[in-house]
Amino acid sequence: MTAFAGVTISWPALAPILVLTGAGLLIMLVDLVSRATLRGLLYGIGILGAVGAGLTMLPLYGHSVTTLAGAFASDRFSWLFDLVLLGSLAVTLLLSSLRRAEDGGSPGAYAALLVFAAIGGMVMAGAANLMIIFLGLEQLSLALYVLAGMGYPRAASQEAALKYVLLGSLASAFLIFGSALLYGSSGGLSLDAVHAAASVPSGLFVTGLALFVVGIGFKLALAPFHSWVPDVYEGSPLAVTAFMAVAVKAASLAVLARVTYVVFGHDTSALAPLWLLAIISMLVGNVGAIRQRNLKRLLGYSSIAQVGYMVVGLAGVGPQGLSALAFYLVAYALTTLGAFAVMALLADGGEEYADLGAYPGLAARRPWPAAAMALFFFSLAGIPATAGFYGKLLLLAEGLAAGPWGLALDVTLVVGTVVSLYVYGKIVWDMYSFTEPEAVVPTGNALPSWVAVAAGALGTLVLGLAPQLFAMSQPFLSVGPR
Amino acid sequence: MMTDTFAQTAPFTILFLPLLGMLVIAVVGPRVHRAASAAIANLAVLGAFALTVALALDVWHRPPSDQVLTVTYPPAWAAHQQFWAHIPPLTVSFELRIDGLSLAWMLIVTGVGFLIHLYSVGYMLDSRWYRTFFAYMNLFIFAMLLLVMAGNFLWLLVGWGGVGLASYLLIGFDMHRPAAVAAARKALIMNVIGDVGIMLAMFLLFAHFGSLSYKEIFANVTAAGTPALNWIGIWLLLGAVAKSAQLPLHTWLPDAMEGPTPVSALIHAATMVTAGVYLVARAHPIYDHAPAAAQAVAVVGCATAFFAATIGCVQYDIKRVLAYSTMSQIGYMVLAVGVGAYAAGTFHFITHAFFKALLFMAAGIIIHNLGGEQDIRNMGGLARRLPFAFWAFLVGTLALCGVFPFSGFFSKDAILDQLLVLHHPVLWAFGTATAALTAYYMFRLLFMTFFTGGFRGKAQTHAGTVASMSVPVALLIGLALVGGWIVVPGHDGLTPLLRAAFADTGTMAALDHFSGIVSLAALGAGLVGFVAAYLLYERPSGLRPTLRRSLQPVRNLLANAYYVDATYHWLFEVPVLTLASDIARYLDPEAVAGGAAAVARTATAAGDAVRLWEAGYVRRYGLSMLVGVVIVLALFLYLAGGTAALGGR
Amino acid sequence: MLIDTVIFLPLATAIVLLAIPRTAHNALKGVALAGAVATFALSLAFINLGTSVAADQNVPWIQTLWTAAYHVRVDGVRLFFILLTTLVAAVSIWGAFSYDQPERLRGYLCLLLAFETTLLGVFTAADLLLFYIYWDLMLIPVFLLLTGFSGTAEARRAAWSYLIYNGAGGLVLLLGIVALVAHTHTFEPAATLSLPARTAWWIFAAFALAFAIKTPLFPFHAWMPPTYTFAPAPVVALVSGVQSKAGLFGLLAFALPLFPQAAHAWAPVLLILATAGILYGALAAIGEQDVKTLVGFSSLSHLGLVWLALFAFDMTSVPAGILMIVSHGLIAAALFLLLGFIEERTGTRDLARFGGLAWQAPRLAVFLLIAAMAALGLPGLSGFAGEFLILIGSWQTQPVFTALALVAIVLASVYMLKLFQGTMHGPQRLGQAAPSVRDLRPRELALVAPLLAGIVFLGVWPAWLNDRTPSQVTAAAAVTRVGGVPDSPHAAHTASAARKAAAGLQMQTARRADGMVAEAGS
Amino acid sequence: MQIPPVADYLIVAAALFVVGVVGFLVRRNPITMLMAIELMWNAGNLAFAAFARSFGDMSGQVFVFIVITVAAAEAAIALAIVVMVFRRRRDADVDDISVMRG
Repeated sequence: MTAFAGVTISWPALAPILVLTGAGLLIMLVDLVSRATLRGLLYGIGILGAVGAGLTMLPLYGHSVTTLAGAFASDRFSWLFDLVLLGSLAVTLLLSSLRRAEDGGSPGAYAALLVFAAIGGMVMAGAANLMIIFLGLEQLSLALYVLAGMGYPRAASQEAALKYVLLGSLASAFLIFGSALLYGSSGGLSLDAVHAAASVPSGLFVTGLALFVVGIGFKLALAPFHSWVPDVYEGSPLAVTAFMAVAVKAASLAVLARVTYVVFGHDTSALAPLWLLAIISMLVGNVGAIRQRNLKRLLGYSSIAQVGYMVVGLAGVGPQGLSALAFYLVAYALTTLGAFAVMALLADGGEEYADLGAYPGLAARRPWPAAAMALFFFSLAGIPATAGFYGKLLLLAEGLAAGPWGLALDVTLVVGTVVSLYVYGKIVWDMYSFTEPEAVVPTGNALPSWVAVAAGALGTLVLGLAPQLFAMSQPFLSVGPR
Repeated sequence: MMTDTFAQTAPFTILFLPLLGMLVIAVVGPRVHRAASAAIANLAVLGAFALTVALALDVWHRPPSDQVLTVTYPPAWAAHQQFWAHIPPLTVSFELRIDGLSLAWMLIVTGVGFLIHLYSVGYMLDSRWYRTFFAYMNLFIFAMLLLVMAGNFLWLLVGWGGVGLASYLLIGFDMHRPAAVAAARKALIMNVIGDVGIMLAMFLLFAHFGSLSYKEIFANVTAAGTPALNWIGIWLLLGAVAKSAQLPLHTWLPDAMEGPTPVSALIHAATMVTAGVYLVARAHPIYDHAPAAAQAVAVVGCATAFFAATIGCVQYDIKRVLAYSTMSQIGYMVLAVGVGAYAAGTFHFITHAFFKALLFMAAGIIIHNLGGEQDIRNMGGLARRLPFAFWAFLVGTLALCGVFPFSGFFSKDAILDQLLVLHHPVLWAFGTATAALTAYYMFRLLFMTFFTGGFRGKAQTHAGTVASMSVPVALLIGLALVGGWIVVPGHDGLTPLLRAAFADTGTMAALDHFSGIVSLAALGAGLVGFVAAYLLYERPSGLRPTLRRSLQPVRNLLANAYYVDATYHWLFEVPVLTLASDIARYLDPEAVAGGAAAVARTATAAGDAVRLWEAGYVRRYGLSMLVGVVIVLALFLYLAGGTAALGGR
Repeated sequence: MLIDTVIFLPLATAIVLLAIPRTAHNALKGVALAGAVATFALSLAFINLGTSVAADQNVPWIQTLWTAAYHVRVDGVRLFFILLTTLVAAVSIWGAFSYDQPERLRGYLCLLLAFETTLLGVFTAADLLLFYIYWDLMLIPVFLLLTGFSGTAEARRAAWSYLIYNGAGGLVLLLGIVALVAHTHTFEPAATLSLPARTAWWIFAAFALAFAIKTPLFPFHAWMPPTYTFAPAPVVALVSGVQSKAGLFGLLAFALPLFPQAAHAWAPVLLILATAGILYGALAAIGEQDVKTLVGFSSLSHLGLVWLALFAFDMTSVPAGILMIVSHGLIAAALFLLLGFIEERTGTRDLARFGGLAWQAPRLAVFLLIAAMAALGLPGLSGFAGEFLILIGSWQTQPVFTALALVAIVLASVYMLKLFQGTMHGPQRLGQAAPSVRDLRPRELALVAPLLAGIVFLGVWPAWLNDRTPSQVTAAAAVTRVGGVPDSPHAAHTASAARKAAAGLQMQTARRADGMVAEAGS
Repeated sequence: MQIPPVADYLIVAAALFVVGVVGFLVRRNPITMLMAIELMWNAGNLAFAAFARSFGDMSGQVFVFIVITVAAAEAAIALAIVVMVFRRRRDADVDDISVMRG
């Protein structure tokens, strides 16, 4: 706790970001001095950085610290999301280690960008101030714009980058204008100021809020701001897609949760449009996934629906809403990363194994990857004994406590899940049905992928069978009355 | 006391001997010579018969007060544990009731049953399923014994269903003949209708008496009001009607003649089809207090007796004629028990068992020798070819027609007499008229089979009758002759035996009351029938063809059995089957499953819509975003109190 | 503990199988059968403990915003569901030996064993969360068996209707459970007197819908015909013989005791659906030409009878419902296995192409006869015992519906004879298709025999089962029962019996704090 | 001199913003679209500056500076991507860049 130019700085709260920044800089440095031979080292540094940052976060557990003149906080709204970000960063780097030279882009830039993107996400998660939110969001986005194009030998990757940057900037414009109006209506940038203004909502405030929600909704890929997701997910390199699917959502959800709880203490009636967006997302996401033939696109659509589910946790702003959301986020991260890891395992850094036409009969040829994939899909579908099931249970409970909107959200959640039974069941159905043994049997067996797959599967099962392990963090995550 | 332990154990031995026989045949049958299984079956029934005789003597030597035994199995459980059902308040134990009534039936079932078993040994020799046949026969004896020995309505129903099964199996014994299969199905389905009737009666009994046991129900039968008892009686009657082939559920019996002849003799003449009579007699305390139901019973019996006889007059299949005559005779019995002349009904059941079994066996000999020929138009002049069969058939006919001093005379006379004693002149008139018809169709049958010129058929008579077939026939000739003499004017040997069973009924008049008018009327009616048959069939004259022409419509009506079958076909069969196949073919696949499929199609279509919108055009994505912005903005403002708020601050 | 052993022994066996090479068929078969039979043998130990709680294990599990426990129990309600499961599973696994894709035999047996564990879990669960977990897990093995192990395209299509329908039902159930837990904050079926009547009404509706889909109850049976028709015989034997009872178990063990008033409010609707299903199933069966579909519709009719029994709320009909459940489990399993044998031999299920099989396969004919007669309701076999005891009870409270159900009994004789005679009797129509149909092999004989033995045993001595079914069951009826037949001794009997049951319940409640029973007794 | 009230600045900002939106939707050249987006961002800046001025509060103006900085980075990256796409395919019409769809 030192003071700098009259502003008190709590180093422990900033430590994770600093550690990670150090790792990023180190990567760039090593990349300067060494040539491609040391590719593995670069990713290793990143992973170590993530782990180190994670370690520095442990002491922060249970505390809530605000620093930088209240602009940045490390508290219940950031802690778990940061962990998810770090975890997804580590897994992404693991999977990226299979990248080959011909995949384009220098490994150093690639790894460093991933690290900085994660930092951006952590900044978002901790931001208690409109300006910091914007700052973190842009750092995350700018890095991802580039990463999306990092597979540029493939036209799809370039196209993904272009679409992402155009639409992302458009969304940012809404965020900026919305922030401006909120600032105008509340006379300050801190969320507390905005909260004060929320008590007597003026037209200015409401308009600003709407535009702000649009900006965040784009990053969350809530329908109808989701259209970029399928294309960008399909085009980007596999590992980057995995990172997008988890990290971006984690960071944006952190912002959304903080705004919901801090700005709108217990009365979320003003946020009703957000619930409507969630409902549309659950439907569009699941229905859109029905006819997909590309697994990356399919997971894109499914992520749209999954975010819709997670928003249900906020609908009631109940004391347990945050922990419900957090639990489902963790479950979602584990299963999604796991699914991408299985794809990476089969693809083995080469031709991406995203075409669903390649999956029929997989169980007979590669039983264990198929079983793992089935497990992840069952978890996404919310079949019991997986993390996804208990998460859904918590979310449904939150919804039921949230009045008519909550009930509507719950019913939609159930309907969407029924549709998703088909979506995910179809792949399992394919993998386990009789087919002529294909000529090419995916032989990928890389250790990093296996590690990621195993971690995902283990986490999914453990959280599914022993959710109380997670629930131990509930006292910290439960939000008392403001 | 030895006798009591005997009375306790004997019933179960009697009951389970035939079951044991069936099981033994089923298990070891395939491994031993076919004759062995026949022997097992016969011995089982013979043993049951011997024990029954012993038991009967034991019971009838007791004081009347002690002539009704109720034995529960296992005796030890009678107190605390129920053998069948134990769901308070409903408890049903496995109890048997032995009294004059059940003993009478048991004696006939095992006695006549044994004779027919013996007869089958020779008759079925060239059947492929020889062992199976005897197993089924034993199964039937067991079920029938259970039916008449049961001590409560539930076990009665179990036996009731068991005989239904046995009859089903034996009617369809020639399983490759579609006709036999269809006949079997018909018989079982109609019997199930009867079972449902009895079940309904039991529901009501349980509702009003909280029990299904004869003892408890009959003890305080008056506890339930007359209307309730009437309903119970009606539902029981439904069961009786189905089983005893009375109107209107009679159509299965003629078809049942598809079964082998011994089966027709045992099940569809002597024993099973009389179960309805037994049921009414057994439930007499109910009918005694249910006048309407009793009336219905009597009317049904009388109508069946008459109409069946009329149909019998124009049939050409020897076994069908006998079948209709069976229906008619059972009609007599039902009529008797309906008016309360239980002893008379029982008496007629006994004699009928003798002479009808005899007739069927004789017919069996003929069919056997004619290689399966059953149409009397292809017979004739068999008196010389098959003298034994002829004499047997003659005795049976005389007994059936109630000619003095054959057994039928006494029993039929007893019924008609009771009708007058109990003041039912109309029923009596019909009964007597039926006697005329009976004589007519029986002698018509006799003449066409054994006389009327020479043999008209092609089938050659092959190897004569084996001893195992002729011995029982000879025995039955004797029984058909003297069987009725237990009741002769001045001495009633039957009623005392039954008295105890019917102690609680008021209408148990002695059978030794004879009135000349009744007897003469009956004999006269018989004579008329005989003369008619003689003139029409033995004295070829112009009379017959003219009659044929003038009565053609009547003939058609009778030949088609009053079109009852056709009516049922169009009334029930066709609609149900059409509806069923429509459901299975269209409704279920289209409506139920189709509904689900429609939902699936809708979801898929929606999925396509989403894909169509997601066309890859950045600017379209932007547009959709913008639409979203407008919606969200509008909603936010609307919820915040509309545009008014815009001016605020 | 014994109960855990029984639940997880099949799963353990499945895991052991994974260690055996797929080509060692005899080893696979031996181990699988040994495991299944051992499970059955162990489960027999529960019988002696009669109507008292045979086994009860309660391990705290989740204690945060709500409490859930790993709470498994064997009591009178559950006992016979468990025995039925272990018996039918053992028989089905033995029946699966003749599976025609040897290279997949291992997975096939593993999934069957895993399925058994999920079933046992459902029937032992005394905690709603545990119950739901097993309830939904049942989907997976069946879905995979239909998808990957039945070979035919129809079966793979049937997998969809099975998964979507039952999955949807499961989620509705989940919603209901969550709504309940939101009030009670525990997954232990606790007293819900505080529950607003309207909420209870909705929650019961959710429960009932899920259970109606699983049973299935008309008109929620769209998944049933394809599944029963195209799944391999052993799978159908388990699905129709055992899994279809899960819904009825849910009613008996959870829905009825938890929401008696709501159950009463819903009774009219459910009674109408049940009766409609009884008749509809019977008619559809009469019109059906495919033997397996025919039997499927017949179970739709017979299980409708159980719904009638439960919602007649009669002291006699409700316990008789359990008898009917067990009886139908045995009959359906026997019928489907036998039809499976016939299909193996003749390669067809079409009644129009059968005929006269009894000439070549008399033993098969006799076995099929017994099973068909039991389904037909022949007095002396278990089918009759169940039907009769149900109807004699339901007549006392619901005479109209009972009378309609009686019509279905007549119809049953029609379709069961159509099935039996169509296959076994009449002229031999198969001709060249199956020149010589061989009779039952010893294995097939031995594996169907126990089922038939059970059918006969329960037919002549149903009291043996009823004496072991608990007073909770009767009490569940007693508390929810209103009216009855006034001014008749029966009503008196009923009332006293109800009092007795309730009294017994209070004692049990005192013996072990069990909210469910407390609710039932109060 | 007399400073116009905030409302006037807001109206101008909103107008700029709308112009930007329309520009994004009607133009097919990515570079033009980026310019439209810049317009929208700067609309935000204008609003911020106006409010900051009216509140006499610095934080709003800081936000403006940050936005400008980020905008620069944004433009750099976006242009790089456009160039990359342009290099592969001689034209840059976003409507033709729609390989991925569905």
